[in-house]
Amino acid sequence: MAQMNLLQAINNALDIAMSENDRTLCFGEDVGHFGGVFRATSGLQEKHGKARCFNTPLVEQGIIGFANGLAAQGSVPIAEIQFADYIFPAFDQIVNETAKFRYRSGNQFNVGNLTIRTPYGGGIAGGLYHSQSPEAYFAHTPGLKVVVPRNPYQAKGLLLAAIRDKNPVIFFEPKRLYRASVGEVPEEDYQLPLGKAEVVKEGKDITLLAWGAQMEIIEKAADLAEKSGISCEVIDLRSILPWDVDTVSASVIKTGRLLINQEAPLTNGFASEIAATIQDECFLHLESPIERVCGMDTPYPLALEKEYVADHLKVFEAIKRSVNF
Amino acid sequence: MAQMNLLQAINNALDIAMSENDRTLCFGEDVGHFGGVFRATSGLQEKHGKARCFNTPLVEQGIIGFANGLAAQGSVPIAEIQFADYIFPAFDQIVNETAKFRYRSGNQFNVGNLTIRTPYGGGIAGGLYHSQSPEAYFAHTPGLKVVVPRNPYQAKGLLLAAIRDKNPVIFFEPKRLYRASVGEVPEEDYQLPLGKAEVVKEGKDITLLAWGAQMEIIEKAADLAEKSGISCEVIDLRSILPWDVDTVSASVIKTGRLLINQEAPLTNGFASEIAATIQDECFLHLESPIERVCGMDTPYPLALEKEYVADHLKVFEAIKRSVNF
Amino acid sequence: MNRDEYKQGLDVHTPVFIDGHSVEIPVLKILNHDGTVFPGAELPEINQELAVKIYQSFVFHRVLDERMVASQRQGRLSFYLTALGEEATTIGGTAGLKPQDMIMAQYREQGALIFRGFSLENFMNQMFSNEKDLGKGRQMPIHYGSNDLNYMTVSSPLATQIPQASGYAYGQKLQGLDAVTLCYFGEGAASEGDFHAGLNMAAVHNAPVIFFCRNNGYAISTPSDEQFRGNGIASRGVGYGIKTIRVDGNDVLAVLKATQVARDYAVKEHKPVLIEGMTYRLGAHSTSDDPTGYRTREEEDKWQKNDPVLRMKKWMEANNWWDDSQENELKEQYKEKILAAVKVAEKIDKPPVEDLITDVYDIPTPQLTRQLNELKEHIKKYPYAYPFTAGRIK
Amino acid sequence: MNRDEYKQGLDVHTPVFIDGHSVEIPVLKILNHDGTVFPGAELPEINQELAVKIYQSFVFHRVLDERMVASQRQGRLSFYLTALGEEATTIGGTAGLKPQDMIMAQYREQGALIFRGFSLENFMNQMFSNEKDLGKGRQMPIHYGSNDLNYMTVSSPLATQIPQASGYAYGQKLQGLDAVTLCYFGEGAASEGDFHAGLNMAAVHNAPVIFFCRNNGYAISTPSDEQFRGNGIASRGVGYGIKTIRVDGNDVLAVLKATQVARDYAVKEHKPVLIEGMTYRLGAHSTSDDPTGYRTREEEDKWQKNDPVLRMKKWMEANNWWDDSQENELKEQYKEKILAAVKVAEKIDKPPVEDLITDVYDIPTPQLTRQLNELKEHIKKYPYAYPFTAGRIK
Ligand SMILES: Cc1ncc(C[n+]2csc(CCOP(=O)(O)OP(=O)(O)O)c2C)c(N)n1
Ligand SMILES: Cc1ncc(C[n+]2csc(CCOP(=O)(O)OP(=O)(O)O)c2C)c(N)n1
Ligand SMILES: [Mg+2]
Ligand SMILES: [Mg+2]
Repeated sequence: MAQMNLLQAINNALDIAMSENDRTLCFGEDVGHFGGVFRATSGLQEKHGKARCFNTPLVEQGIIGFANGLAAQGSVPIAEIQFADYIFPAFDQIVNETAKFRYRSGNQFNVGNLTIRTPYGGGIAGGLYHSQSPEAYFAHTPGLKVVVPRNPYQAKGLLLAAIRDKNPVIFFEPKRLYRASVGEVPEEDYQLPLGKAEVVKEGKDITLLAWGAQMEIIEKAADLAEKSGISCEVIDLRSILPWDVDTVSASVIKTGRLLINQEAPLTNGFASEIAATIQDECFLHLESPIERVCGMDTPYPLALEKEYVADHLKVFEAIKRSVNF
Repeated sequence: MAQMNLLQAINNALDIAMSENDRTLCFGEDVGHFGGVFRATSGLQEKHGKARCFNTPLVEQGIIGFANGLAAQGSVPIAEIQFADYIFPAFDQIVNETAKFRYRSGNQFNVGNLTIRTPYGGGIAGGLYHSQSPEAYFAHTPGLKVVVPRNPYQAKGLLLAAIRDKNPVIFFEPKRLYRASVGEVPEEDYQLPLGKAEVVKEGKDITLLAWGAQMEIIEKAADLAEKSGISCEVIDLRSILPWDVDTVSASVIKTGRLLINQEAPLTNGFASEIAATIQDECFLHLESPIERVCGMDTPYPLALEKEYVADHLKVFEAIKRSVNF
Repeated sequence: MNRDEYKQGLDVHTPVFIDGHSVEIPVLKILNHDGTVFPGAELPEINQELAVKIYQSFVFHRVLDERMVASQRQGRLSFYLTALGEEATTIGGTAGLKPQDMIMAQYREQGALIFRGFSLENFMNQMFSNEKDLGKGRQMPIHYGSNDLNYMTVSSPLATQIPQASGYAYGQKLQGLDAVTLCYFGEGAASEGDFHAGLNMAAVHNAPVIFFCRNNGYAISTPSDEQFRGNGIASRGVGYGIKTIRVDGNDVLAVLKATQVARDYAVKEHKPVLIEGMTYRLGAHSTSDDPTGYRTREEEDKWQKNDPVLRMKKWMEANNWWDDSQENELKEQYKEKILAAVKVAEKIDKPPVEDLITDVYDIPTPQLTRQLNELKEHIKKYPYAYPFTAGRIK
Repeated sequence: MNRDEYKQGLDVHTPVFIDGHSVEIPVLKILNHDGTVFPGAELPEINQELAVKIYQSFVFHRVLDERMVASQRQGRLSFYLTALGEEATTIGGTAGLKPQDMIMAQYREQGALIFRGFSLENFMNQMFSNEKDLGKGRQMPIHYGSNDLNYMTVSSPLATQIPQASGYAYGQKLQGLDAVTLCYFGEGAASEGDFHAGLNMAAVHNAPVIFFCRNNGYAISTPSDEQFRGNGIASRGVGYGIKTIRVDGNDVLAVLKATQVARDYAVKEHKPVLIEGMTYRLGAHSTSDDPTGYRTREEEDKWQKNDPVLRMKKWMEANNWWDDSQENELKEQYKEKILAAVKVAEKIDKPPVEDLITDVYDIPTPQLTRQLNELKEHIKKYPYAYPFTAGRIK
């Protein structure tokens, strides 16, 4: 075990992946010598060579197109998009190509080896173009897997699983936790399962569900609620696609209430899918409407970031609303 | 009044818009002399000149980028994307630029004059790349309006409203109805409101909600249900963004049941948003879970299209499930 | 190119603009219209066996295109797309490769598959999207793919294969393979952002990819002068620092030569090459299109006279490698085989209902399995509504 | 270019490749390093008044950059980005325009705004995202915009403004205005698909747009030889059939001349022009960056000696239009003004909470109004948690 921050955990996972398989590559804008603008790929070029860890030209559609080709060829590309806000020029390559590659060829070809890493989310005074949480845009796309870790331990285990998974995975990294989140991480190799949520804390009055950086928000709100005598079950969804309906349903059947906290804007975010599914799965068990505490339906602001975000106080209010319904 | 099919209604709306304002332009791949691969812009170049109705190079990100610039300049661009399946290369221009243009500039600049027209949907043996219904990808994007007409009358009135609206609008045209849907359409100018759903048929046992080409599916299912003694209220959502929560809620409060039918895959489609909102708005009125009858979570198939689609029989079964819950 | 290098351009003190005229682009021609070889021309590596194989591929291609258009007209097939007039770009290009080279095509490159020996059954099963289709009946007709033949499954979104080809080739290089990737695309598709991305990335990362632009003058109804204003597509290669060659795309020997030389260079130098084949789409864009609305008969006639197949035939005849009776016999034979294959393929079952959910992921997710099970229950209730699959559901 | 025209290239019968060396790109230079004009050089239209205005803009730019970096280091400002070393491309380029010309910039073009007279208050209010910011405090520092000055609000996603500029210019042309659009971008951004889209569309649709590439050698840490392998960005203009000129980007008179000539051409011929300004990003990419990790001191020193401001100063002094005492006085004056303005701006309130939902649409939707009302109720419950707005909610 070692103390690592989230960036170090990711760097460590990448290093393990590149060491075990010389067909594994890391690339993206400024990823090479510089080690990425957040330094997630720091040291990898020196250790694994310029051919396997390199800068690309500034063209996201090219990065993912190139990565799709490499994956189809049998290499194991790990492509970085510098900010999740800049993943959209690659949207066609991801949604029309990556996601449909295996299906359209009748499994003659696939890009299952592909992993796309990208820092997402707000809280860093980044304004509308350095703060987005675009997971829902990908969640409507069969063929992709989408994963979001909440801390260094999760990040390493989930990233290694993503790299080795035989399907393309988009791995969203909560950038406001890159250095802020520090924890014990095994130095050796391990994996955490994709498609499985984790019950982080058991409780009985209400289920609180989130993913990535919002986990600390709902944990904080749960603490507040406990002080008011409300017992919260806290779940980290971890995988957005495919998502773990069973774990969430089981919890809601137990608690009778569900609150979903999401950083992205409310409308058609992934919280919508969860609410739609759970109202169906748990209809007779729900004692109050499923609460969605989300970003507002606007671009991510700068000066008024504090007001905008789905913070622990808004979650706490919603918990009370739900319990007192 | 004249008999028009959906294409003629659109062509007529475009002609009216171009005639009333000489800063209105229509362009896209093959849109000029040829009149578009579906012939929606037929005759417009001859009538309004090559400068205002023209072919563009084959580059969707360029078409929308160019259109954004024109709109910011004060022109009124109506850009065509040849198939909605090919809108993704323009995703960044739409989601990061079009949608955020006014907001980010503090209303110093805007692209409110922009309209994007594109044929969407299946049922034409088009397989995974000529059948997609991507409205949900845009519904998560504040700043856009998203509209889907169900027939020629609606198409003309909504398209004229979209062109004149001071916000960017994506106008999805149900291509399987282009020639199949024929109806009476006023030859003169008229508009239908954006953001407003329409109750197409009143009923009392269950609310059936859809948009675009799926309207004929739920109407057919409603007929089947009526024969089994189930009275259906049928609503055309018409606008996906912003959507008319009030009309839908009022109906569900009355009927106690809601079924949403959507052509796109289930997970994180727009039906999810509706279900999530309505379970909250109408919690105490719902007598059964909100049903979503949608495409399967796969790319759109070819040979097995019939099996895949959210047809009237699947809707009918879900109606019975809901009523007998 | 290093920054200091390109900065050492001539200094000028009054404004001098460069433009399309600043670059002269020669056109490689080997075979004259009369079937003779141009004086001084360097022949590609070709012997009688290869020549006959190429020519037979031409004949098969023409018969296949002709028969499938007829089938479409008869309502047996939903869609087809011919490559009439530009067969030399695909057959000649593929003949210049080795079997282990990957081909990533746009959609009008059935010639490449024909040359590589894609079976008639495979063609038919794809077009009739039956359960024997290698692609499991999921894509529209003509979206072929073959892992065995190193021909990447075609995908409709244009130009997406271009940066993919760069990545594929980079992977081949890293593995140290004696293999390149050849990437076909139209002059229309070259307007997409992915073209820019793919060529630049290949140049920067030294990927052994041959970019082959079929410049056939049209993108559906859009003529190339409404597509771009540069000197064709070749002039762009200069901007990427990619070795570039323009060939007469209706001269199969020129195409073959260019591809052979390009392959050599790409493998040895680990660098990309751009080939622009100048040709003409003699037919409609597809069976959904009618070109009389956007171009003249005269223009078509002019190109009709520039037939790549006829040109090669004259050369073959001059070599005594081919004659009319051989040709007629072969045509009849192909025609019969194709007709028979159509009849077989259209009767083969659609894929089983399970194939709705396979290959979305390596293993279906729980959600997909549940959706499939619900669908099967539903089909059992309404078997008449789902005739293709109802009888086969257990 | 018409298809028949470009097909009339030379016929060759053995493979001839073209590449980066096939196009010679002259570099326009007017002012020598010693401040003398090159013999035979054609001066731009410039008089003492314009020269002084340009030079004063230089001085202001340097002081502003220097002061704002200091403010960022002091923790008063979250982010800043200098244009040290490449001021001639933005100030010289803007000086070659008319006020009605639209400028669509990338982000490192504060020089253009300075030249056009964006007020110090406007700069500060934007950087401190207070309620007087024209952009309502929604974007990170340096994302300026001014409707009054025809300077399009900057947006972070790179290259998106390039096809937009083509569209904007096309609209200007259709309206018959005496106006062009000038579009700035970096050599890194030129790798994006939007670059390809924008240049090609401008060429095909004859849009009067001046594309101005600031080739400053780096995109964050990525040197230009890992960005592309062609002969700079100018060599691409040829491929689009766009008139192209390369200038010494540190020679303000050359930049001015090129822009004046380009504007003339664009307005008269309704056609695009591409200018490549060869320069160097002397500072870090931004205050979040430290270039010592990816480039050498020697390289920086070399370019330090090629200072565009110093070069112009020598010319100004030779003309007796400027001297050191003027300069020192001006610098002091600017410094004081800027310090004072920082102090004012940082004390101005954040925008009101209502501005969270305005300008998403022309009129807030019912959903947005509801979300705002809920937020206000919430803030009233927890005023201490939202100190910027709590006090101002009614
Ligand atoms: C991204 C995308 N946009 C639009 C289309 C529709 N489309 C199909 S073929 C075609 C024309 C392609 O022309 P070109 O690349 O010259 O190839 P050719 O048909 O001449 O072989 C168009 C616009 C598409 N398939 N993909
Ligand atoms: C689409 C997109 N991708 C990535 C980024 C992150 N980014 C910001 S600036 C920059 C480098 C730009 O380099 P260049 O265009 O040469 O301009 P310069 O900074 O040299 O002025 C990058 C990669 C971005 N803003 N937008
Ligand atoms: Mg073509
Ligand atoms: Mg740069």
